[in-house]
Amino acid sequence: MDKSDISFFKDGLRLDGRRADQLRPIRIEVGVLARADGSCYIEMGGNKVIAAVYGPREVHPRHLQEVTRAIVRYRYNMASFSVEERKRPGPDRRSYELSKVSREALEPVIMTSYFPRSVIDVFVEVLQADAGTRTAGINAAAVALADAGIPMKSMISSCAAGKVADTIVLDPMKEEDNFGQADLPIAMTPGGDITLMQMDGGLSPDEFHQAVEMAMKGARDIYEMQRAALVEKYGKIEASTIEVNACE
Amino acid sequence: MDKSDISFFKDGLRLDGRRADQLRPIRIEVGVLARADGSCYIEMGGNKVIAAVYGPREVHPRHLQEVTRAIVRYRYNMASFSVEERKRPGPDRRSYELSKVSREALEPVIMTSYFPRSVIDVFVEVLQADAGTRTAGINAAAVALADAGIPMKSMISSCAAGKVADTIVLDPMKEEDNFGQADLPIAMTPGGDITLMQMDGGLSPDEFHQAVEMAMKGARDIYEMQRAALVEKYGKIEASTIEVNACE
Amino acid sequence: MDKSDISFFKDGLRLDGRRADQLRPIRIEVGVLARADGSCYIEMGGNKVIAAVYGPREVHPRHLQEVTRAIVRYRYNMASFSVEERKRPGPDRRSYELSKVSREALEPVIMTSYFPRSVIDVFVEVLQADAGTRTAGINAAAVALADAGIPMKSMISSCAAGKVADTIVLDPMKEEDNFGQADLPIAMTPGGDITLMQMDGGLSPDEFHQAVEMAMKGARDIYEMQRAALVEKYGKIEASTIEVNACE
Amino acid sequence: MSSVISEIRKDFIYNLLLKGERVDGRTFDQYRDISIERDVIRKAEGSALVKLGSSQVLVGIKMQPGEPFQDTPNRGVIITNAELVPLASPNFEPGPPNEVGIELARVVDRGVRESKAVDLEALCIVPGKQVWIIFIDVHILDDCGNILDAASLGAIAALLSTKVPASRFGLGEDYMLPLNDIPVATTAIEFGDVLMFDPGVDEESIANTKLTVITTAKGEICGMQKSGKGLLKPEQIYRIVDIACEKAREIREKFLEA
Amino acid sequence: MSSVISEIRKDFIYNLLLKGERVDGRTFDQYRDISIERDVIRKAEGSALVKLGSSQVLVGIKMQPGEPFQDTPNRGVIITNAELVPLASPNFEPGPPNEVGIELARVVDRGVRESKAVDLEALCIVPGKQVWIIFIDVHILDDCGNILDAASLGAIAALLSTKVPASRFGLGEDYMLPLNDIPVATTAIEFGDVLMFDPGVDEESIANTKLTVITTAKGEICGMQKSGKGLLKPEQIYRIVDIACEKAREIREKFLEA
Amino acid sequence: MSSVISEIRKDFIYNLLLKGERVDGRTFDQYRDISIERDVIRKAEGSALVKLGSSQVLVGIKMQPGEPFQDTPNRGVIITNAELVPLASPNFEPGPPNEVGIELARVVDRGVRESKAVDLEALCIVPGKQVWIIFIDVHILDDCGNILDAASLGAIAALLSTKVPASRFGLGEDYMLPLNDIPVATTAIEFGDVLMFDPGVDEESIANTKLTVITTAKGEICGMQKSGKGLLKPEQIYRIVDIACEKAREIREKFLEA
Repeated sequence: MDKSDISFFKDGLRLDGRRADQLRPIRIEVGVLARADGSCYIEMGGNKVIAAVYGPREVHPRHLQEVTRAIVRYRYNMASFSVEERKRPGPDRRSYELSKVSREALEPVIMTSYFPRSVIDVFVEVLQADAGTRTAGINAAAVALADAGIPMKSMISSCAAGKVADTIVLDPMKEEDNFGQADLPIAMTPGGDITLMQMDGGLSPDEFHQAVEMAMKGARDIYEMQRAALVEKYGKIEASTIEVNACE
Repeated sequence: MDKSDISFFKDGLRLDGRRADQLRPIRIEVGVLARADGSCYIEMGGNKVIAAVYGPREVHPRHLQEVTRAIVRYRYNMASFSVEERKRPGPDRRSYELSKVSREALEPVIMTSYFPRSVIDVFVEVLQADAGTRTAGINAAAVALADAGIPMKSMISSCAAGKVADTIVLDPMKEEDNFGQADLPIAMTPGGDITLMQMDGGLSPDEFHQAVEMAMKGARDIYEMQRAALVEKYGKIEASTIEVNACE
Repeated sequence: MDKSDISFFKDGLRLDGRRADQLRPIRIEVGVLARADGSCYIEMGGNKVIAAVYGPREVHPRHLQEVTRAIVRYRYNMASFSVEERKRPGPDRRSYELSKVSREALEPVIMTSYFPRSVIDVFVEVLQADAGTRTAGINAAAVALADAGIPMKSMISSCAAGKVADTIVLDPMKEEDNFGQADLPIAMTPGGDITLMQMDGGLSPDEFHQAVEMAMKGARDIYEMQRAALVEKYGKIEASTIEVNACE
Repeated sequence: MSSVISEIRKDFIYNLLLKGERVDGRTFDQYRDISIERDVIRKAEGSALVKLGSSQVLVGIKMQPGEPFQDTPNRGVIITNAELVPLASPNFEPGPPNEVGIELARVVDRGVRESKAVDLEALCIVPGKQVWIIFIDVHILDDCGNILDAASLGAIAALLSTKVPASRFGLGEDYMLPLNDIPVATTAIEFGDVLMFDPGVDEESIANTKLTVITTAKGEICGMQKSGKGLLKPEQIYRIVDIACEKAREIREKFLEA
Repeated sequence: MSSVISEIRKDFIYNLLLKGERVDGRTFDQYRDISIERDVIRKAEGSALVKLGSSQVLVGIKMQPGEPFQDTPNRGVIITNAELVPLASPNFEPGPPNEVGIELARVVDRGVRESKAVDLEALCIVPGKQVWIIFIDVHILDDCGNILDAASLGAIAALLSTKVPASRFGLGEDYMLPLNDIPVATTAIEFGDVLMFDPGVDEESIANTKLTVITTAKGEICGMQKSGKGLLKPEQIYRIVDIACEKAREIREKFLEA
Repeated sequence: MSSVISEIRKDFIYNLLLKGERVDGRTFDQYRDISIERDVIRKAEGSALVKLGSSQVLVGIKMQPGEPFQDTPNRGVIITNAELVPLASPNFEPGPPNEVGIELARVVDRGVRESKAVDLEALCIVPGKQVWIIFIDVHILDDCGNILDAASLGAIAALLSTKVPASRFGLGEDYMLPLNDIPVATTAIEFGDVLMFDPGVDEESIANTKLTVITTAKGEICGMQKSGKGLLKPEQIYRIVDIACEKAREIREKFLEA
């Protein structure tokens, strides 16, 4: 299939009927796993992602310990059956990179100095993939951290913008991602500080500004949903405590 | 080759002339290796298997140590040239499983509490394979443990039963294993406590009973041969000490 | 291509115009890397090799520590693009063997007892290969050790002899190595003690003597160039100190 | 530390057991609540999410054409893999499957294979050249005990919902994977001479011995696996087999033949 | 120990920074001296040795015919690999690439790929069967900071000198690999609200956040990567992008289009 | 602990040596008893169990058709592998071959290859397409010293008993693998200026330097390997070569040409 064969818009709407600046349907469930200290299941469009947090707990192997703070580990993993063509189990180069940037998207808000010599483990499993698994994973992981009671300076919300048919669009789905002109995933605090920023494709500086603003708008909307999901589990009062925790 | 092409019995006897409840010829030699703390070579039909025991000795890496008992490790390994089509060196999934169940077949009788913080290593090399390598390996390993002077509550003896042409048979050989209807390897103490039990194929509950009884009968006969081999090396008096050690 | 298709000599000279007992052009540069404690770049004919030394430094993992001396590690590695057909990154069996014999070529002269519980790391990268990378690597590594200030009983110099068209030749190049009759790399102290000796091919005992003598002559010439390179960096006085260090 | 906790826990469970009780109030041969949701992963050819009490296991089936094994040129291939991802338990670690994961995958595989549930000969495309390869991927999500039974249930439930993706590979129209049998695995542990079915994670941690029995719809035993460093008397084995056959029948009728 | 040193070093660099200075006297947006030497490895199809201050990176290109990916049957394949060999830094360890090496390779790859510098369709030999595979191998020799920019420079410089080895594989005469663009990566770190371009190894070690921007000859952004466990304000990002475009233009004109 | 023992042992061996004696009463150039049993593994194409004193090494040969290397399209392929399984010595560990195992396999391989014992061109089946691949698998069973000589002996003895399994692959009738030479490896250690052949495990552990010389039936040297972190004077090397040639002749006549 070739880019030119695809028309991404029909009557001003996208292939799945969305406007250019519209998110896919999102569903967030808090505390879905019994063994983990915190967990969250998220659906963003066709993506189905689950995140678990363990910790703070002892570090193995020992030499990874930090004397003054907790280390954070993040493992992004795709189930073999999550994609059209079966993926071989185990990490590949892409998942190593995504694990790194996702960890670095969350670390700025985790109060790691409260837990010297410990580790906070974040495990993200992609059960079904449909473009945007890294942003879905970060959104779920941030909620799972809150669910685990890990003190955070703020929530983190993540969303991508893209460019298809010379138009900047929010939250690209698979077809737009595969045959589009650019992809720009970000993560940020509710206050608008950027903690994840990646881009590939081709954007003029103006388009870049536009895409960043659109992605930030999307992330702000996702933040409200994350908050609502936590409120649903913990009730208004407790959730506001989390929020106090979670806002500088 | 297809099951239907094979006739497993001729004049009531099996392809190699055995009766249904007859073991293949067995040869057991104790103390065949100079470096190991204990060792045993066994031939069961076409199987040629050697087992060595090292320990109790220090555990590396340290974090595997148990404070109150010795850990037991068991490594089942096939030589590349032990089978018709050359096997790639190194462990595969089958050998990991066989190592686990074989270790668990021996651990119940090893007095591990005598040796806290230590390891008892059992290494089994299959030099030639002809169906029944796991049972041959366990038989050799149990004798090698005794040869190494490891205190044991009892000996362990292992044997399989199978089903071919709707008949339950003892100690299946290669052709019976490849084209038979079921395979059921067990290991047990002389007192009849089962420490290994696996099965695949298809057995009615009645056939299952019959197969277990037949395999236990085979294991009892093997026990006599293990004992005789130890007596041959250590003489009657010493061997009875081993036996005292080796019988609850 | 077949041996018989090649004529290795023309008018008494080799394919690249050398006499039988002549080295390829050699260039040695000391201290070419900023991060390493010592380093050396060498060109021997078409070979381009760089060596770095780190240490003495702490040993990780700890259990490799020796109480009475420093351990020496040597890693010979070929860049993927250093050979005609791209080499897969990472060590192969050949590089493990060469790392071992190269380390053992240098260890006899390193004063490891000065640095108990430490490690001296020698890293050799082959950037372009043209027969003789192991000898080039050892030559560079020995200079890098001196550049790092590691106390040595003496310098080590390394050179190969070979047999092509029934003639013993010095320092074989690629074509001579690929289609020749024997290859004999050595390393030695200026005093003539052999620390590396390998051979493959076919040599009569007489030819073997002749080849060893020729390789030793080559190594002696290389020693002068190593010395000159160190003098060029450290000046005459300092270099003589190194030399005092470097001569028993 | 963990061994102290486990000693206390062990005493607690043992004392209950003397009174004929289990930690969650079940009878000794009672299973926890079972729920099976099929077709949960659109990208897979078949899938099932199994909940066994709080244990959660997701199984996905992928199929693709490939080469047969040399010694079975006319038969499809089944490859079963299990990921004990660290999300599912504090005891699981990242990395390639360890012996526990390998054993689990191999016992799940044994059930499917030995029951002849899948007609492998029907999966031959070009004899000796091309056959269907079925990947059964077991993804443990939450290990609250007895994940082997849950994974086995998930495997057969996912196979029951599997559509052969023939059209994707230009091999005609898609069709449901035909199945010949419905194997069910049933696991019991032995502790203090008592046999307990469908052990929870605490019960598992104190038991020395576990026995899994896989039975077919026809009432045959098609697979068994003893694990753990303990021993079982033959009568205990026979008793587990009897109860396993019965339990498997209930589970099969209630959840799989529906 | 190393963290004590790094605290002192951090203070020192921070105090300089308050005075508007950098450790080596550069201005905040000034690059260190750049030198690019091409065709240094005769055995490679293309190569370049880049020096960025004391940092040294060698990139070699190898090409060989091979199979295309199934979903792009008419396009050549680019495979980018980076070896952070332990020769280059006390912080690098032997072994397969870790996440830092993988990220570096993937960002270098992103620049080449997303700029469409290489016309992959021109690298098709037999549609669906045989295409050229380009291996971009990055070999870090001396890590004195900002090896990512150096590696990206090296990759494009090496590609610019690459001769397709057609004759070696009986595929006609050798020819220069045609390139359509010249992407340049530019990296800045953030520390104490100050942005510093082309960070040295000390500056890198104290910074929490790094942003790499890759721009094409046409002035488009074709790749970005934030790394490090810090955050950036949108205005900081916009400012880095502006300067990056300018710096990249200078580097491109001065070193690559020559 | 082990280094204390080895110091005492070292002194003991050294004191004996001053008196011109070895721990087991042998002369300095005397080999331990050698026994070679061929065809011990029915499933292998060839095999040999070598005992050198208490050291035991089993070598098996497997053959199968496969693709030739690109640069030698008309020649068979030899692949030599050694497993230093932990059964054989407290010093061996499970896992992939370490540098000691790799060196051993490569030196065994060198003897077979460089002596041209196997006529590789006779192993071509279809030029450029299909050749015989010979796997020489060395399985160390008991390491009581000098396993390299034992493994080399085992390799050539197993090759001497190898039947090419042509019929199994539909390539005509089986036939004995033709051999052109019988290389023999001979190893000496240096300790306190004394050279000792066929070192036992204790002698090996105290020696700094070891030299292996492989010679052919024609009296040529076809392979050498110095190992260990010591040095040798040229005269010592010449002397080892002389004795090695003689020892190899004895071993060849007595055990291999029989």
